[in-house]
Amino acid sequence: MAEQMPSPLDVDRVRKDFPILERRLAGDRALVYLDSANTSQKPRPVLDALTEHYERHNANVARAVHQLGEEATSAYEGARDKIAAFIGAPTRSEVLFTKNASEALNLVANTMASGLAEDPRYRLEPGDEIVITEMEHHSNIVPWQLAARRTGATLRWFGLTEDGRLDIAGLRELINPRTKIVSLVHQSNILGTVNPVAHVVERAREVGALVLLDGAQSVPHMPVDVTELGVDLLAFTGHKLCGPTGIGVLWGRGEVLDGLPPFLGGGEMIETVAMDGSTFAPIPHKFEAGTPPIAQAVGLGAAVDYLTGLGMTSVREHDRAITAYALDRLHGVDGVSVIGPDSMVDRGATVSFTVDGIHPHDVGQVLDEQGVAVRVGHHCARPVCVRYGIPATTRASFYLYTTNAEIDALVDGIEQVKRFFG
Amino acid sequence: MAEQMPSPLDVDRVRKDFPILERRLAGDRALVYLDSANTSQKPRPVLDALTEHYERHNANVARAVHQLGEEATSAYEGARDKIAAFIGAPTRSEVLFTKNASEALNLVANTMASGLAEDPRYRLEPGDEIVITEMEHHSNIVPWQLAARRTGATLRWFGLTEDGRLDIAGLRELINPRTKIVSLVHQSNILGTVNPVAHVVERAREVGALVLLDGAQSVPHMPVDVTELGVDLLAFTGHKLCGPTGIGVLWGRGEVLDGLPPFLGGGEMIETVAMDGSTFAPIPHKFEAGTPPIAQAVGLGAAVDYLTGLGMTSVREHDRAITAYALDRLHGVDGVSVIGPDSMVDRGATVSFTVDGIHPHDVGQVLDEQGVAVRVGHHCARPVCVRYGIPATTRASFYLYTTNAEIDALVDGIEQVKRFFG
Amino acid sequence: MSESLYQEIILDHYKNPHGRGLREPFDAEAHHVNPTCGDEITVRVALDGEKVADVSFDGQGCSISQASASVLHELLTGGTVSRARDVEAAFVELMQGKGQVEPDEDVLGDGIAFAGVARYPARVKCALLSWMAFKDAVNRAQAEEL
Amino acid sequence: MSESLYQEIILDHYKNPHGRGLREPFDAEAHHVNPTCGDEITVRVALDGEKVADVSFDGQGCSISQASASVLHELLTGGTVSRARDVEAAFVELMQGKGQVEPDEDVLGDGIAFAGVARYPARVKCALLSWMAFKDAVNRAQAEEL
Ligand SMILES: Cc1ncc(COP(=O)(O)O)c(C=O)c1O
Ligand SMILES: Cc1ncc(COP(=O)(O)O)c(C=O)c1O
Repeated sequence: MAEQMPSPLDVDRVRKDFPILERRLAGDRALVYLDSANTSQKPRPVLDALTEHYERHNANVARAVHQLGEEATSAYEGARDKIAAFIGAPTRSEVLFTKNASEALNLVANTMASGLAEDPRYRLEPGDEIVITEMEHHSNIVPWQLAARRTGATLRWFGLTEDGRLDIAGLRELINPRTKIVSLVHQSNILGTVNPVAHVVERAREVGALVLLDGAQSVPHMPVDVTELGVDLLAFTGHKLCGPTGIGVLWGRGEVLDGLPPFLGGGEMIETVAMDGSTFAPIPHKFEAGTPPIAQAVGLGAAVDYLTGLGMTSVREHDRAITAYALDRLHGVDGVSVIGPDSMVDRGATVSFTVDGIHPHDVGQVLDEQGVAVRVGHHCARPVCVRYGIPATTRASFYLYTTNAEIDALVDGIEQVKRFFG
Repeated sequence: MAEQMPSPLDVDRVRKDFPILERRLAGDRALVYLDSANTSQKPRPVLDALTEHYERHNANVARAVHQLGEEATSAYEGARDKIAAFIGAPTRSEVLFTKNASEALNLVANTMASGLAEDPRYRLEPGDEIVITEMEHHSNIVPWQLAARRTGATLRWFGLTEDGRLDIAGLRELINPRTKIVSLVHQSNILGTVNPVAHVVERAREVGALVLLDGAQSVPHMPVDVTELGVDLLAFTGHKLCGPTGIGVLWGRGEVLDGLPPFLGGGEMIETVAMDGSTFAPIPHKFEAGTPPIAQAVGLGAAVDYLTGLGMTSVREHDRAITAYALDRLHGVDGVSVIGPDSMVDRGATVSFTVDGIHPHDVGQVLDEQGVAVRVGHHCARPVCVRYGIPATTRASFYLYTTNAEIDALVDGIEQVKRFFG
Repeated sequence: MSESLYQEIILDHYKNPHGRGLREPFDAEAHHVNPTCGDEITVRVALDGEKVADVSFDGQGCSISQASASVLHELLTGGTVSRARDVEAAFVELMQGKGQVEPDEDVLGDGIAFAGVARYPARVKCALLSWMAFKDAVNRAQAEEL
Repeated sequence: MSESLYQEIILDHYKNPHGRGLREPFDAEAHHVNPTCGDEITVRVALDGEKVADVSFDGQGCSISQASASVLHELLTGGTVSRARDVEAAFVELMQGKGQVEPDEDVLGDGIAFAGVARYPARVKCALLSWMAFKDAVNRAQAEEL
């Protein structure tokens, strides 16, 4: 039996809030959903908020003098207030809605590469350096590769240690006065590693570089406070946060967002438009071209209310309890190796592993036949697989609705996989 | 009494499909929703599709070997098939999902301005010309202004005639061998004008320029077939098409989309990623970075099914009947002047007007007090207001659920406005 | 109908605006635009040391924005700059109070008629347009004096 | 369990692959990657006029992709190029048929065991990986001959 840490959540009650968890799969299998790092499931209050919005308040925002328009606008802007409070943003206007975390990250890379910024701090040029890490999601690699190609800036990166941590030995050389921006993941979506943001921020401050944090995996799983973290920008995504698809968030310090030139043009991002030139609205609207994801913002607001109701500290503690149990049980399975930190220090509820001699596709497929949903592949973080010399991993990821019994089902499933391909 | 054209729709039955139409406003007023050009209302099958997706099939797409992942992927890709069929696209891979029409338009402007295209046909440079029109939505003006600023290309535009039409007298000079792209609106969101796309396409073909059509207002209201139209690219948006917010579409000829460089980087748009460089997936995935608007695509698929069930020809004929009735009744109101085509020739179900001596804000406010929801302002098409020397207009816009009785309520409301400010 | 928004006082100021028409001499002017609806206003101020000697304005806009400019003219012309700033602060507070702020007639005079506007977020900008332009113009006038 | 996907024949080919290991001489090779899962395969072909003299492969991948490459080797080595193209077309048709296509054992031999894979969209790419690489390699070999 594995050692048990107590979870502060009443998981059985939490599970009742998520209709999909009652779903029976083909062959009447129960669903064991261990793929929350890919996308989370949605609780009833989020679904209700969406339906209520479309059935009673649907209208376009920021444009209408009619009652529905005012209701929709106040619901949309109210969601902005909720998000701002959730991440400790000093000002609501620093919260921008995007379509997902990828767009948020691209927004920063793209505007810095556009050449339109007046202030050189926000304009990439030849000789400038961009620093990322080898454990980034593709969405925080490719935008910077494109930005470097367009501007002649140089892309550099932190490597990884054998045990799945950021190798910060070269910190002072890597982040240097030529560095314009450091963009790194808060919690790795493949390794589960939680990165030492404070170190990076401290060094970035010394050299005057911006810090963009990819919080796609951290904001849903732990209390995140942008003021405490001291970063300049934070990106995250709604669908991993109990919210709808089609919405993400970029938070940025007002000064930084003011300094970045516009990204997409049109709709409500303008102050005045003439055929021969336009001026732009203040933030946040400057970065919200066109009709925003209105219902999705409302849904994300409901998600944040739901999580706040449970308490993000409780969510994190539940994550830790489940992860400790999972690591412990996986250690007991012959042939299973964890890729990433193998202890509970600075790690989240995502566990990647390999099974000796069996390809992750086959592991995942046979698990699926038992109702256990995991993700297999390189998890949009191929350089991590290359770094550890593996083609892919199997990844089990947990959230507030995950139970110890589901971990047991995973372990039983792996034993079955081994029998099948043995 | 106004002359009556018959509507092919059973509007009473249609209205039962839209739950919001039963909404009572403050003071128990009935809702008279005449703001569909801003955003349309959503029928029950779209709301059901969203709920069913989140409650039963929610998972990330294109990544998972598990059952929910396969269900979500086939629902998402199935929506792409439906959209392709709806607009007569020769190939499903030519349909890209974006967050709204504005992003679709920006995608084209942005990739052409990025300098990354290999083929000069898709790369804007000094000396190149971009042609738009004076009746574009801001979302089809600002992206081109930014693109021109970044590349040194020149932005030119068609003017408008006194009666609200495109002034195509200068067509042959305006579209010339220096023109790389012509981007124009199919149906104006402020004037209602339907533009002579065939003329523009013919001339663009002669000089080898691309044609991008902004179909935000046409695709929801008439049968649109990209093959018949002969354009290269078409942008539209889900929320005006009975679909959810948070989703738009860019269709493009395969050759053109292949030629455009990537837009946003990350997630599933790659073929392989290494720290020192990446290669990109074929269309459509090349342009779909990050987790797409999955549920929203499913909802848009349901919207398209719903409209196809009624028949887009019937939707257009209903629009025409309502618009003819509205123009006729508005002609009878002293002090009301229609801005835009005042006949039924080449015009859609959007009627902008002014009321002598009364500001549109005041018109809209007093109409709202009677439950009549219209839009007031420059409708994100400020150059049109400047062109006609007015600060703003009041705009009533109709859709498949609009009734003659609602037009009567509008006219009664305007009379009330006049009494109030008289 | 429309009672809470369109108070009699507002309609009076709208139909018979005070201070309308740009006048000379002036020390500074500011031009503001409401991006949502395209309304525009130009406000001119003439200062005489600490005194607001004249406020004049012109522009196009709805009843709320026109009436608000008229009230502004009436309240602030002839007073001191510091008094003007107090009144402006009180008016802004009222407008942004979502209908929860109790207006002080001693400070705001006819401005209290705008209390209802605060419940219509889309119209708050209309009411504030001239006040924002006035603030800018005064700042410019004082900056030039230095 | 897993019957429909993991047929005995597939598991046999996976556990005892035929043609595995890159061999000389060869006329052309192609390297293909499955972006979703990172699987990779290199396929080499040696042509002798119209004849497929040898097919060899190496790479990393799941049971489906490895077994499929083994079946490919077995079916196509020693046959004509045009026969290989027919078999490849039939295999692609089967894989893209969503489980609706009836496989022809005369053409596909052990390949019919993959019929069940067609019902798992996420795995179709695995089954096709070596076939796509083979097609590329043959095209290259023939292009070089010209
Ligand atoms: C003609 C036209 N183009 C583009 C748009 C932009 O659409 P969206 O706001 O969904 O991006 C609109 C609607 O606002 C429109 O009417
Ligand atoms: C660490 C990390 N960053 C960025 C992303 C991108 O998020 P999205 O796909 O919602 O854009 C993800 C998730 O896929 C992620 O895990």
